Order: sequence, then structure tokens, then C-alpha cells
Amino acid sequence: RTDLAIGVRLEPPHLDPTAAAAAVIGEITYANLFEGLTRIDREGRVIPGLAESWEVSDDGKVYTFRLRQGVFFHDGSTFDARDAVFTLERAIAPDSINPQKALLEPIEAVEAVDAHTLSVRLKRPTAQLPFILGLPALVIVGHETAETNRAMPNGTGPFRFSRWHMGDRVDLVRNDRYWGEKPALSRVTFRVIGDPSAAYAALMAGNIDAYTNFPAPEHLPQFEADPRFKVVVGRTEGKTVLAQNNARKPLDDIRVRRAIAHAIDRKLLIDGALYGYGDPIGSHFAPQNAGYVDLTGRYPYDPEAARALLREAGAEGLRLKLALPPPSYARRSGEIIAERLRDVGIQVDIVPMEWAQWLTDVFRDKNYDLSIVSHVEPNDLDIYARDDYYFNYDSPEYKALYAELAAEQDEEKRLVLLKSLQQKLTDDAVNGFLFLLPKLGVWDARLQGFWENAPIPANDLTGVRWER
Amino acid sequence: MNRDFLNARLLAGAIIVGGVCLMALISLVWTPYDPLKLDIANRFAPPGPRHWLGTDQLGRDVLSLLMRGAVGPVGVSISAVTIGLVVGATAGMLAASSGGVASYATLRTSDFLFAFPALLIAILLRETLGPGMLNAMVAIGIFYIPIFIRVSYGASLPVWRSGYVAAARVAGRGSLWIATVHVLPNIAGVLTVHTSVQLSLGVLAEASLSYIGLGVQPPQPSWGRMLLEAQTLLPISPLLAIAPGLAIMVTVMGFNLLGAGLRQALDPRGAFIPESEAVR
Amino acid sequence: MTLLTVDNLEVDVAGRPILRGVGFTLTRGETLGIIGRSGSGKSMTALALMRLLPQDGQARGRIVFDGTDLLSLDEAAMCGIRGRRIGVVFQEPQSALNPLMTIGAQVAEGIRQHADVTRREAASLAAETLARAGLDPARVSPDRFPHELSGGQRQRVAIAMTVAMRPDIIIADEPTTALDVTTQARILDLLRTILRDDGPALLLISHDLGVVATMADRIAVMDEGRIVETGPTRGFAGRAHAPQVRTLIAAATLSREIAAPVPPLPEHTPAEHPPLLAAEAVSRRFGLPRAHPLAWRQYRRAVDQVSLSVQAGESVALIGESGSGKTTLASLMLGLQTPDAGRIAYRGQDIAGAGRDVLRRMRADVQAVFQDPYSSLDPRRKAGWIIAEPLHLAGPIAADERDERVAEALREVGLSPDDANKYPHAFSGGQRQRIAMARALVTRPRLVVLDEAVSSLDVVAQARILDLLARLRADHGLAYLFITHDLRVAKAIARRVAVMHDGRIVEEGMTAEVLTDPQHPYTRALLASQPDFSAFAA
Amino acid sequence: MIRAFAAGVASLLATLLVASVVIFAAMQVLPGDPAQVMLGVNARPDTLAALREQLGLDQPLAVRYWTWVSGLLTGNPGVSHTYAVPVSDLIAARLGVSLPLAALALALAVAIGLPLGMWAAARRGRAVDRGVLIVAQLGIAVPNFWLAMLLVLLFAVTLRWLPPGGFPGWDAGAGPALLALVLPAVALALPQSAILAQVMRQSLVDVLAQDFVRTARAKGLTRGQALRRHALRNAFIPILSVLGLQFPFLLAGTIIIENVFFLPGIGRLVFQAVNQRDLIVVQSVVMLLVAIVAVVNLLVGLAYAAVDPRVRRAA
Ligand SMILES: Nc1ncnc2c1ncn2[C@@H]1O[C@H](COP(=O)(O)OP(=O)(O)OP(=O)(O)O)[C@@H](O)[C@H]1O
Ligand SMILES: Nc1ncnc2c1ncn2[C@@H]1O[C@H](COP(=O)(O)OP(=O)(O)OP(=O)(O)O)[C@@H](O)[C@H]1O
Ligand SMILES: [Mg+2]
Ligand SMILES: [Mg+2]
Repeated sequence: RTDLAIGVRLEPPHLDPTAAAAAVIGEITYANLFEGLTRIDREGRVIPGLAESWEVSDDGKVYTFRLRQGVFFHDGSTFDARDAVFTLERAIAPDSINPQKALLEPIEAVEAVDAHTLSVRLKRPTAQLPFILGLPALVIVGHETAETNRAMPNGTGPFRFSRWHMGDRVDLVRNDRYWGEKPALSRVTFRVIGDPSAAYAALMAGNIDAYTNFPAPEHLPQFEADPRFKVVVGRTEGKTVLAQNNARKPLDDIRVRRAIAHAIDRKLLIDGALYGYGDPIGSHFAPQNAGYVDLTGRYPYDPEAARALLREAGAEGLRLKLALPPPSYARRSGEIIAERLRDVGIQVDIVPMEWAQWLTDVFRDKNYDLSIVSHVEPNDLDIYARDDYYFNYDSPEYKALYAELAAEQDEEKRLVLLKSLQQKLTDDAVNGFLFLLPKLGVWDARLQGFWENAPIPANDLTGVRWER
Repeated sequence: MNRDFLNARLLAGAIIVGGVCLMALISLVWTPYDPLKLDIANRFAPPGPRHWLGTDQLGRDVLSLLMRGAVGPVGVSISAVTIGLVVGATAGMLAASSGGVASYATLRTSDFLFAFPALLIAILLRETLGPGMLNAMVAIGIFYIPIFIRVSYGASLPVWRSGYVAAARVAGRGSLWIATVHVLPNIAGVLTVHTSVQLSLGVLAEASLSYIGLGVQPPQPSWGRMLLEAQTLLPISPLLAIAPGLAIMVTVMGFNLLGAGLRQALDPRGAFIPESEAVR
Repeated sequence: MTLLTVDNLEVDVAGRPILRGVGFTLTRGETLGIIGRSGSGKSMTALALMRLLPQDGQARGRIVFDGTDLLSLDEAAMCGIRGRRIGVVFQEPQSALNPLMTIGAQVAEGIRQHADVTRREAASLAAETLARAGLDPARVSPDRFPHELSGGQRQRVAIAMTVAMRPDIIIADEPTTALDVTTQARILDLLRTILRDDGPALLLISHDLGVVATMADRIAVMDEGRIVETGPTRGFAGRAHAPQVRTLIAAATLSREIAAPVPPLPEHTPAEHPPLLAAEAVSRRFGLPRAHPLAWRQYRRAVDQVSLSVQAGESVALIGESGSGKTTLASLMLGLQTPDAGRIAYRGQDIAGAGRDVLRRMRADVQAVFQDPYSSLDPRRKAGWIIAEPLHLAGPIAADERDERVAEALREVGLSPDDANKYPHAFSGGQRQRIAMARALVTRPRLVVLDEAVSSLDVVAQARILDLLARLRADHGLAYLFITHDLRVAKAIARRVAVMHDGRIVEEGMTAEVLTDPQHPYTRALLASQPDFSAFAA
Repeated sequence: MIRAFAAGVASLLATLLVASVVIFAAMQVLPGDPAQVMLGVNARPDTLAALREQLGLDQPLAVRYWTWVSGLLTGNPGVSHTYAVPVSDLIAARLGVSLPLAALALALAVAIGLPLGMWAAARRGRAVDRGVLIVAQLGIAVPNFWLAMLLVLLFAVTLRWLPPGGFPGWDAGAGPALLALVLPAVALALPQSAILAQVMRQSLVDVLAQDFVRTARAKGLTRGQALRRHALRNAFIPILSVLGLQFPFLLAGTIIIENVFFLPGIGRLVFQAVNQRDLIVVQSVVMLLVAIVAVVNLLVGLAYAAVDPRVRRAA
């Protein structure tokens, strides 16, 4: 067999990763349809993509990329430095709607040195740049076809877009002019099935071969017991936090935040909401990344300590609103956390909301007390250094530490800085740090080559094949 | 169709409806366990002496959840029907009395409201007011208004044209007197029957709304949402999906039986008000 | 030669005995009239003959038709008898016709059921039969639907449907009950023509002795599920001795018996004293549905430039056939509808512009008893409440005084004060009419408008009500505006009559003069349609 | 008839005009920013503004309303914010699922409900009648989404006779496409058919008790002939109005069932569009649904006239 039906949870709004933030666009297109200059591999490392190699100037402010030759877009046009320049300039233009535009802020200018050489000039050293350029939102688009990518994605990847049955599935076929090693699969169908029980039924009934991120952890034991399936629980970058509005009374009091931290029973949470899959985290950092420190013991589950801290802060009889976005991890965790907080004397009103409302009420207007959400961007410690982020965390020390990290090129020193950043967040109990969202892979036992972890939301299918 | 069978319907309906309402009320002050209390170590417990219906995915007692879960459907249904009844029946009755422009306007408005699927109203309300019981009530209530307008218009039109209304006019009575003293009691039977039928639809509607997340919100349990949550657990613990489903069915049937029984009991001819009229 | 012998026929419906030992015979070409009070089992007899009893009905005994016992036939054989051999014209042509089928098709259906004819042949035969029944295809096309016909025309369709199959026996169940006198006379004529042309035997069922007396060779009287008296029509009245039959006969001849003297009018002229209530050149029209959207709207003048006045103490009868505008005129005069033109004057004052207190006085003075007694009583109110409803007109009233007035009104109309606590459905038709009357009398009005106050009652109940009205007039000097289509009744009650036809008053004058020497052709036709009792009474 | 039609169409247009204003206004009070939803948490204010401008959200209300309504009239209400394709294309594709589903469900409901009702009426008072009544009571009380759940468990997961959901598209062939619609249609149809059976039975029983049926029998028609030629057509009149009433329910049911079976229909579209604040899609779909209900109402009225000469000639 060379065909594959793979399930995704959400319907993509469209198929242009450079024009919307929806993770599912990346899950379908990244490394399959579109490729970036660099590429993030299954371990989260940066490897060459459409750029064979790159160099950094000594001051760290100029990157020079050597582009691959003999690369064609699916529509037959050739890829060269003009496309790369076009892509990056489009992303940083004033009228850009690129969701990652913020990360490109350090870029000063982009130019084509020759047809196969690109140079990127920065305002200040940014060690992250190769990683950023490997993100789904910065894949290379053809300059003639950029505006039609939403419905007719045209990239350079190993698969070509075949057809999008809106609301149901996206079909891809093998790109026979692919520059690299040809994939083993000839047809790939991404089917949109968000409902967990429908997903279960679809897998069981054999309508779908694989779910790289199955929506319902409660079903995994059944798949595990079934020899037809292979279950691989990996890690995502989804740091799930109980976000707290640090500027709001009484959450501006560190004792209250620490009390909440003590009231969080991570084991119960992981058991209850995730059926035991998922790793506890003690700070805003994923365990698989270099520089991780285990801080989960910093605030052990201790209702007594929580009550004492609340008493000390004079915050008894507290009543807080907990805004919950739609994903089931959030809704389930919310119910459990609310119950535990009630146990230490904090009344919690659950306010479920849709993303649209969450984005305006919580994220933009910061009109909330507590919320539960998973931050899936890798390496995103910068959000705590931002001025206007919805946690309302404002710590000069943290900002200073982060600035240091951003400018640091030396790997050893970077690791040390990363550790102190994690430490600082935990000390300040900025948020309740809950767990790392697992990646629940379930697929036909005869399939191999899927990513085990999800360093970025993607399903790189280049290496996937049916066992012979 | 013999009368005993019909009276059995009335009795069965009354018992079921009474039971469910009572259960909902009791659950507000007492349930076997706290329906919000988690006990994850003890999740998916099968039915047994401690938990008669077992426990759910978070170790909550299913019986307690079912009891408290009745509050949403019953409460929403009753309040929504009340909205529909008060607004719709009044408007329909007055429209039938006046004829002319006012009557035309009322009937047109009613048709207009009817054209709006209740579900859309619920979705829009959710987005503006936030989800919850209140907007389920309002959405379903709005849906009921045109239904009750039609029913009460249809039922009161012949009454307004009847001989006894003419007699009341000759007796020097005004429209308000006639509406309250003659028309209302004479359409009360039809309204009662419709009310109980619509109550049953209300339970279903609330369940549907809760099922798609527009009704009662967590942590408060409701049958529809229990079904939603249990849906993914169907292969693991079918009882979790079956119990609330049956609860909905039994309640809906209770209201329906009550309606059918009432229809028979209230019809002075001792015959049926045709079922078709009840649906209309 | 006996065609049909019914012997000891017993019918139970839902376990309740309805017919008990009914027996009669019918010979070829004979007309047998069955009379009896409402509910005596006449219709049930007809249904039993057709084997069309209600679902839970059961028949025992023998119905021997042309040598076979119908009760022993199977359903298929019975289908061959129904329509083809025994045809029936059911009571109430309104509901006996399928509203969704053209009349032509309904007639043709029976023909095709029993004869092997093409659709086209059946259709032309049906058209022919309808024409024979008096529905000229040029005026009433066979393509019409039942709701487009008048009551009399529907009855003709029902008759045509039966006649088309040329059965040996026609059962006609109350073929004229719902119709006014002129139409009734025409339908009876039609039946006579059919008897003459086709020669079937006729089983004529009616509660109206007059109808039966003019048609039947023999009469059978039913009461409570039994036949209590049978005999030839000629001299039937003289021979009958069963008490039930005697009351029927007495009631039927009521015109002579209740002709209580009409009191003279107090001396005054209309010019000096304005009449109590008067319609002055009033018109009222109703919009007809448009033929197509661009057509002018057509109107029907239900009341056309009518003037009619009632003096205090006077009783006026308004007669005319169904649909002539009597009820509309009455409701205009009662102020229940507003006239399109003309005015209604109460004691000379236009009620359209009158103040509240004038209207109040008028309401207290002018009361009404509506056409259908049952529908004019709120089924959810007790009789006492209903009667007391107008009492507020005289101002606030104490509860015990109110009860006293109600009791008095009840006694006045011949009911018991205890009846105040019963609901309308617990009364008989005649009693309901009395309750309506009591409500009209409780305010001590000067004028009562009575719309067909007795038409829906059987003859016995009619006589009682008319007696009551005569007494009340004598006791209280009441004025009546009495609407009826029955000349006998008009004669019995009114000093003056107005004859209404097609929305206009075509003749008006003293009762005695108008009814003995009618001027207008319509009045003459009306008089000619009265049933003839001579053979029967002799 | 013509007049009834003209009046019906006029009131339909008025309804739709008012509906368009109400719907448009409702969209304006929906909280949430379409641009923010599309660009997610890392978007910067200037990026959002750029997108809003691109979407035309910065124009005055009246202009947007007019653009939309005039677009509706010409059949192209605008371009979806998220999908960036014409709304009409989007809706047309989704209707390709929803309409067949609704039609299939309606057909099933009619095909099951009416014969069952007739059967019960023909044997009224007997065991069959009671059986049908009880089954109908049960059927009416079943929440369709629950039924859907159980059906999937039985027919898709356990027996694997039918697909558990999803829609292969019509270009995959009519067979697989119809197969995918079977379970959803059954889930939708069963409760509706229970209602229909009940109404049909009652209506037929009422008609059978009427005098003209007896008249027909008196002409020599057999029981069956009287039922077929006289009773059925008359009994169908209340059925019509029930069908008209059921339609909005069916539509609402379709929206829910589409979610259970993840069918790419109108219902899913509207849910998704609301969540993504694709206002132009939401308002156009809602408008469409309102129009469908209104048109169905009109059709029911006309069907009345077609069946019943009393209505036809009076109108
Ligand atoms: N379908 C029925 N079920 C039960 N009882 C019935 C039914 N039809 C008639 N009856 C009863 O049978 C008795 C005889 O009724 P029937 O219709 O024969 O009277 P009728 O003499 O024709 O009266 P009318 O002059 O009012 O037509 C009445 O007591 C009536 O209540
Ligand atoms: N509300 C109405 N709308 C339209 N037409 C009406 C209305 N009321 C009465 N008519 C018509 O006016 C005419 C006169 O009706 P009306 O009721 O006054 O007759 P009537 O003489 O009382 O007849 P009956 O003896 O049958 O009671 C009839 O043709 C009737 O159809
Ligand atoms: Mg009779
Ligand atoms: Mg009249």
C-alpha cells in the first residue's frame, strides 16, 4: 500500500500557513507541501531545508543562506533566491498578515546575492533565526502564486496538493519532481475528525490509518490492547499552564499565586484529564529541550500550605473566574482544578468560551482571573518578557535575563541562562504550571516513520511507509 | 382505543413528570453524593451498593449527577415554555380578537420568528451572552413564541366569533372582560395540552443545546452534556451514555403521555383533540 | 310484494342497547315514513340496514331483503348490495360529501363501482343524474366542489349520488332538516319525481311530522329504540294512541293551539315617540374573494338599504330563507356590527355616536337570544353565572340580590333555581334555550331580539318555548324582534311581519294581512312551501 | 391560487428583508475580532489592522450591509474571511451534503411514518395500533444525537457495515456518498417518523370517522377502497402542516447530526464560521436557512391549496 488516511482534529481555515495561525494548517502542509529555508526535524533540531547551508557573520548580524538548486514548485516554476526574498519581505511588510511577524522583527533587510544565495541582515544578533525560519509560517512561497495558496497551495514539498473537500478532507499526491528523496506514499488524505468518539470509530472501522495526535486519551488503552494498532505517546511543546492575571488583585500577591500552586495536584490532573499520559512541568519549559530543570517539586500538592498562604495573604473567601477555551484538556483540567481550589477555599466560577471570545476577552483585553491554555510554540520564554502579554507579568529581572539570552550565541551559556529563566518563573509562581501536553499517536501497526514527538505542529510524512 | 388505556397515559405521565420534577428539586438540597466531588482513583466504578449507577470518568457518582442533571432540562423547559406561553398566547389571543392590521402584524411577526432556527438563536446568544442556562431558556423561549401564537390564535378565533362572546357584548361587557373571562378559560384546555407537549420538546431541545455545549455549563451536570462526555467513553463504559439518554427519553415520554392524557381528559366531547392539532 | 322485512332488529353500540326489537316491512314502490324524536334511533336503523354501524356496534335479528338475510352476508356480498340495491342519503349533506372531490366524481364513483362502464361514460351519466336532481350543468357544473354549493344544492348532490345507481330502496335520513321551507319543498318535489320516474321504495326518516305526512304511504313512529306505532298515513293522527305519538301530533299542529291573542299596541304614533329600536336604511356588505389578483373586489350585500323599527311593546317577526340577511340585520341592530351605510337608532338616537351611558341604557333595554342556544352559552360557566352576566349594567349588585334575580329569571322561564349550578352541557336543547332567555330577561329589558329561537328544537320543545314567550309578553309588555324562517311560528307570535329576501325587505305589514294576502311573489312562494297536514290529520 | 402565490411571495420577500437587517445587526454585536481569530496569539496590532482592512471590516456599517445585501441579490454575498473563497461557492459545496441529508431523512421519515400510521389507523383499537402508538411514543422521545451515537456504536464500530461518519464527496461516486449519509439520515428520520406515524394515525382515524367515508361505503365501496380513495387525501392535510413544522426541526437536527457524524454540511460550516468569526459566512448561511424555512412555509401553503379545493378557491 502506498496510500494513507490520516486524521486531524480541526478543519483548516485555509491551506496557507503564512496567512493564519491555525496549527492544523502546519499539520497538513508543513514539510509535505511547503518547505522553509531551514527545517525542523523530529527531534526539534534545525536542519537544512531549501537552504543547503548557512553562515553567520562574526557580529551575528548577517546570515547568508546557500539555496538548493533544481528545486521546482508544484506548478512547475523554479525556486530561486527571488522567491526567498519575496517570502521574507512579504512577511515583514507593513501590510503583512503573517502570524509570526513578531518574531521577524529583528530582520532589517533581505537580499538576493545571486540566484542561489540569500543574505539576511539583522538589527541585532538573533541566535534563534535559523529556528524561526524553519517555522510553518515562514515556508517559502512562489511569488506568482502567493495569493492563491489558501485554496491552491503551491509549494516545493514532496507532495502536491490534489483536492480539498472542504469540511471533510484534504488530498495530497506524491510530487514526482521532488528534489530530495521521493516519499514512499503516493497518496495522502488528511481527514478532519474532531469528535473524539467519531475519531475512535473511524480508526476502529479502518476508515483512518493514523492519528498522530489522537483527541481522546481515554481510548488509548483499548488501542494498546489491540494488536492492529500501535500507540506511541510522545511529547509536544504544549506547556499547559493555569494562566493567572498577575496584575489583578489578589493575584498580584505572590502568596496567593503560591497558594494556588500548592493547590494544584498534578498527578490527579494528569490522571483525570489525560488518563495518565503527559508529563508534569514545574515551569514554562518542555522537559525534552536542552536546558530543562525539573522544578515540579517546588510547590508540592499541599492543601494545608495553600490554606495557610491564603490566610497569610488575607485572601480567604476568594472567588475567581476561570476562563476555559474549547479544547478538552482545558475543559477537563478546569473542572478538576476548580474542585481542588474549592477544597482550599477558593470559589471558582467556570466560564467556558470559544476561541474567538477567549482571544478578545482573555488574550487581548486581559479581562480574566484564571485560564487554562497550552502554549505550543517551542522556545517561547520570551512571552514572559513581553510588556503587554496577557499574564500581566512585569518583572525587570526576568526581562534583563531574557535580553541576555537573546544576544548570547554560546551554547553553554545559553543553557545556564535558560535554567535561571525557568527558575525565576517558578519562584514568582507566575502561572500554575501543569503538564506538557502529550502527543497521542495511534496508527496502524504496519505503518512506520511517524514522528514520535511534536516539536512543532507538523506531520512530516516524508519518511512514512507501510511495512512490507 | 379504550378510555382505560388513555387514563393510564395520564396517570403514567403525571407520575413520571412529577417524579422528575421532584427529583430535580430534591437534588438541589440533597443527592447521595456531592455531584461535583471528584474521586479519580475510583473512576468508572461499576454499579454497586455504594454507587448504584457507578461512577463516571472523574469518579463522580452517576446517580447524583443524573439527579442534579435534571435541573437543567426541566428548569429550562419550564421557563422557556413559560416565556412562549405568556408572550405567545397573549399575542395570539389578542390578534384573534382584533382582526385587521394588528392581527396581521402579529401573525407576520410570528411567521418571521418561526423562520429563525432556534439553534441559530442559541448560537448567537451564546456568543453574545456567554453560554449557560439563561440563553438556552431565552433561545428556546423565542422559538416557542410563534408556536403559541399560532395555537392560541387558532383556538381563540372561534371563541371570539362564538355566540357567547356576542352574548357577552350584548350584556355590555368590554373586550378585556371577554378575553379574560370567556376566551382564556375556553382555550385553556388547548393551551394546557400544547404546554405539556412543548415541555417535552423543551427537554429535548435543552438536551440538544447542552450536548453541543450551549446549555448548562460545567461543573453543573446536565443530561445533554453528560451524553456528550460519555460519548467518547461509550466503548469503555456504556452505562454512562445510556443512563442520561434514558433519563431524557423517560422525561420526554412523561410529558408526552401527560399531554395525551390531558388532551383526552380535557376535551369536553370525551373524544380526542386530534393529535395533529396538538402538533400544529 | 314485500321487498324488505325487518324483524326483531336489536342494535347495541359499545354494549349499550340502542334498538330494541325493531320490525317493519317495506313493499316495492312504497314510501314508509319513520318519525320520532331526536335520538330515538331512526338513523341507527338506517345504518343497521346498510350494515354500516359504528365500529363497536352489533346487530342481531333479521333483515330480509329480496329473500336474503343481510345480517348473514359476508362483507364482499354486502358491498354489492350497498348503493346498487339499497341506497342511502345521509343526514347532513354538509359532511356526507368528500370535500376534496368534485361532485361529478362523487356521483360517478358509485356508478363505476357497480357497472362496467368507462370513466367517460360514468362522468356523463353522473352529469345527467345531477341534472335530473335539479343541478343544471350550465349553472352548477359537475366540476364544482361541495363547499361551493348551498345546503340545498348539496342535498341534491347526495340524492343524485344515491339515485344514480338506481337502487331498489332509497333510505333518506332527514333529507330536509337543515333546509329552509322553500328549499325543503323543492327537495321533497325532487324526491317525488324520482319515485315517479324510477319507482324505488323509499324509507323516509324525519323528525318532522309535516314532511312525513306529505310524502309517506305509511308511517312508523319510533321512540327510545322501538317502533311504537305504525299505520297508513291517511287518518294516522286519529288512530294513534301511544302517548309519545300524541305529543308529537299535538306539537306538530301547534299553530292553532298557541295562537294566544296578540295584545293591542299602546296608543301612539311613531312620529311622536321614536321607536325603541330602528334600523334606518342600513346596508352591510361583505367582500367576496377576488377571482384573480387584478379583479375588482366583488361585494355581497347581506343587508341592503333596510329600514325596520320595533315599537315598545310590539312584536315583529322577520322571516326569510337562509342567507337572506336576517342575522346580519339583527347584529347590526344590536350594535355588534357597524353598518356601511344608514344608522341604527335607539330611542331616536344614533348608537354610532352615542355616549357610554346611552349604550349602557340600550344594553339594559335591548337583549338578545342568539340563533344557536348552545353556542351562545360559555361551556365553562355555570348557568347561574351566565344568567347574571348582564346584571352589572344596572350598577354594582350584592351577591345575594344577584342570586335572587337569577333564581327569579330561572323560575320565569320555567326552570328551577337549582339549575343555576349546572353547566350548559347538562341541559337539553330546550332548556338551554330557556337559559339564554333567562339571561336576556334578567335585566328586565324592553326588547328581546330572538334569532331563530326555536328552529333547532324539536316540535315539542318549540311549543313550550313559544308558550313561554307569549306569557312573558303578556306579563311584562316585552317587545320582540323575532327572526325565523318558519311561518307558523311567525304567525303565532308576531303582530307585524317583515319578509326578507336577498338582503332587502320585500314585504312588510300586519301578520294577518301578509300571511293571508301576500303581495310579493317571494312571500307567496314561501307560503306555498308550507307542508300540508290535511291527509294526515283527517 | 395566483393571488395566494403572489401574496405568499410578497410576504416572503418582506420576511427576508427584515431578516437580513436583524441578522446583520446580530453579527455586529458578536464579540470577538475576526482578524485576531485568524492570526492567533502572536499577531501584532498592525498585522491585525492590515488584515481587517483586507477583509473590508474597516468600512462603515451601512456600506457593509449594502455590499452584502446587494451581493445576496446577485448570488454572491462576498468572500469568506477565512477560506478566501466566494461564500456562494462555500455554501453550494456544503449544501451538496446538507440538502441530500435533509431530503433523505425526510423521505425516510415519510416512508416509515406514514405507512405505519396508516397501518395503525386501519387496525385502530387493536394490538397493532397500540404497538405502533407505544413505539411512536418511544421514537418521539429519543434524542436524535443519542440515537446517532448508538447507531454508530452498533453499525460502524461493532458491525462495521457502514462508515462511522465523514463524507467522501459526490465525486467519489454516488454509492459511497449515499452510504455515508445512511446513518445520519436514519438518526434524523426515526424520531420524525414517529411523529409522522402518530399524526397520520390520528388524522386518518379522524377522517375515517367522518360521514363522507360512510357515504362512500354506502355506495358499495369496500373498506380499503374507501380508505384509499376518500380518507387518505383528507388525512393528508394535517400531515402537510406537520411536515412544514418539522422542517425547521429537521434543519436544526441536521446541524447537530452533522457534528456527530462530522459531515461537511451547512451546520458544520455555521458552527465553524461562528467560532472563527467569519461573519460574512455566518450571516449568509443564517440568511439562507431563514430563507429555506420561509420558502418551505410558502410551499406548504401552496401544497395546501393544491390538495384542498376549499383553500384553493378561497385564496
Ligand atoms: N356512534 C355512536 N356511538 C354510540 N351511540 C350512538 C352513536 N350514534 C348514535 N348513538 C346513540 O344512538 C341513539 C340513536 O341515535 P340516532 O342517531 O339513531 O337517533 P336519531 O333518531 O337519528 O336522532 P336525530 O333525529 O337527532 O338524528 C342515540 O341515543 C345516540 O346517542
Ligand atoms: N362575516 C361574514 N363574512 C362574509 N359573509 C357573511 C358574513 N356574515 C354573513 N355573511 C353573508 O351574508 C349573507 C346573509 O347572512 P345571514 O347570516 O344574515 O343570513 P340569515 O338570513 O341569518 O340566514 P340563516 O337563516 O341561515 O341564519 C349570507 O350570504 C352570508 O353568507
Ligand atoms: Mg338521525
Ligand atoms: Mg341567521
